[in-house]
Amino acid sequence: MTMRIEELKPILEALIFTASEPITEQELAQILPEADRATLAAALEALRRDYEAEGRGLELRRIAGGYRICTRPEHHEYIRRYLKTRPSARLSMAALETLAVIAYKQPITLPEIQEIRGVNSARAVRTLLEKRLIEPKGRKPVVGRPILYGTSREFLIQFGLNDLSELPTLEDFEELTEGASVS
Amino acid sequence: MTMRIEELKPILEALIFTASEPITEQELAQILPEADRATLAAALEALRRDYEAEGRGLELRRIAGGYRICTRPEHHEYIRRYLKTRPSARLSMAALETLAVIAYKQPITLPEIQEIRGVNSARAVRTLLEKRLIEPKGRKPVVGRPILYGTSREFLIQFGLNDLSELPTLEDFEELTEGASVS
Amino acid sequence: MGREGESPDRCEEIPLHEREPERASLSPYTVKLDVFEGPLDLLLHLIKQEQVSIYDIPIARITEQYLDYLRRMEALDLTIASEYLVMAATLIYIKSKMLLPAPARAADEAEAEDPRQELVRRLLEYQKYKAAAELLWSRAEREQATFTRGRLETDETNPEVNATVFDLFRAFQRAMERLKERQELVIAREQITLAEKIAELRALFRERERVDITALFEAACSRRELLILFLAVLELVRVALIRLVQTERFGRILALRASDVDPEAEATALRMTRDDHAD
Repeated sequence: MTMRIEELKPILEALIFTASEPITEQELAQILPEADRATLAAALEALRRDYEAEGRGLELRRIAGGYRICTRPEHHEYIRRYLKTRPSARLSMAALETLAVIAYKQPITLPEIQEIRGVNSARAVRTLLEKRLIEPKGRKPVVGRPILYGTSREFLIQFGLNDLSELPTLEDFEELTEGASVS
Repeated sequence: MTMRIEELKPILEALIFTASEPITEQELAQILPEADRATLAAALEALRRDYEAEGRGLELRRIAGGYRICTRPEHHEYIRRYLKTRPSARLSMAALETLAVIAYKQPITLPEIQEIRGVNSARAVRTLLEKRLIEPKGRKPVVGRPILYGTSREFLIQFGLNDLSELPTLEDFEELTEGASVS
Repeated sequence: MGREGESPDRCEEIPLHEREPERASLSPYTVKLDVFEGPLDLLLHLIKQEQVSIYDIPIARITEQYLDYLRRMEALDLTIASEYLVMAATLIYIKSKMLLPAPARAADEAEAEDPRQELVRRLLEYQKYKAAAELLWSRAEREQATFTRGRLETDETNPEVNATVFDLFRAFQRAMERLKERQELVIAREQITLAEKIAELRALFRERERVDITALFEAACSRRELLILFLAVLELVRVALIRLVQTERFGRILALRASDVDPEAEATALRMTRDDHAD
């Protein structure tokens, strides 16, 4: 006998809350072998809708292929008052540009990144590695066997993406920039 | 003009969720000077009642004179199951460092590892063996014939490497530190 | 502008929305190169400022303006990253090619390659990533406004870290650095003898009348050095070269050169140390 949606929902809520990182449907299924996958999916969907209700301070989000409970962005000012934090140091434009090139062209080597950006990008790559936004993905089988870089799970988490397909395509940007530059 | 209960509730929920320790009514009042104390108390009470509703996996508790969001005790079994799944993919700093020494210096004996790290590494080696990240690679032909350790196939899989030659070298690191010129 | 051609650290924390208006309002005479992420970025800025089409760049005019920026940078004594110079050479080359009379141009027009073509391709390509970077910035902005739950007790029982091969490499480097430090310490330790330490202290007291012995002890790098120092101090006391003074129980210990130990000097030393404590 499989678990019902109403039984599953509170358990899923407790598990997602406990996990310190987004927890995937697969992980949840492993923890709950007594639930069948369809019911699990339905319970997750029901839980997500509960969190969408008016007057909640929290939301259930799909990030990096998993589920996570977060505060809603509109309350950030009060939370900052409490945590006494300021918006954390943002990435420099150099780092963001480098990250954009890696996100769209992965896996990509340092020389290839530099070719597109037209400037040395070693420091930006190091910054991104330190922040765990990118990670090595093997080596390219060419002379010197340079390291290939790609985006990490942390990248998805920090940019609130469920997976890479959620990024707009480069063609979308082409339209945008064409409109702007030809004017 | 003071804040209304409906405005306050989500903010209180977000604040209690974010706090790493039980947060007191007084602290909440300090963060929210725009709310009067009576409304604040009423909003907290309303929030507590929301959490008491059927089918929730979380509860709002008064602990140590403050408020805290916790999982409900009845789900503890599932949470234990989850917590048990966690450590397998992760390593402590001691284990990571020991693994690094083994990866770069293999095959290597326990006394040699300890010589490099300067600390007893027996437990870290045991952890790595348990996680199958390292494996015995014969014995060193010296007094006591200590076991030689090396990294395993599992190590390559977990770190996304095809073979050991893909490990970053000092040269790779220097490339990022000093910065190569545009090719 | 750093030698890597990237924004210097101080740009690290300037959010885009604060930088953009600044850039837009810059007159040609106040523009600084370090606002730009590289020569392609600078070229895009010039093209936008001149309101010309990226597909039909008036190369002579843009080249002149580009070189003008570089000259101004030089005038300000700022190093110009090599990438900017390479681009300057490229622009001059394109300009010269376009000035050349094209034989039978009309006939071959369809096939004749526009010397600007490669540059246009690179600019268009770069422009896409620049737009993508701005999108990432706006996404990060939203994410920075959301918070996850505070720590739970279960987190503390699991103080473990995720790791990549770079973490692994760093861990290895850390272990090797510690090893080197320990080896140097061992060498240093073996080099110091009691006789040398005594000679060292004698030299010190030839120069100074008062020495804070507690500070000397605190500066010792190892137990062995501490022991040798202690024995050396005792030896100097034994031969009556120095005298130890302590102003209060468990307070700091001062060593006074013995020849200077008269009641007055001692009183001065004591008073001074009390003042030290008052600080």
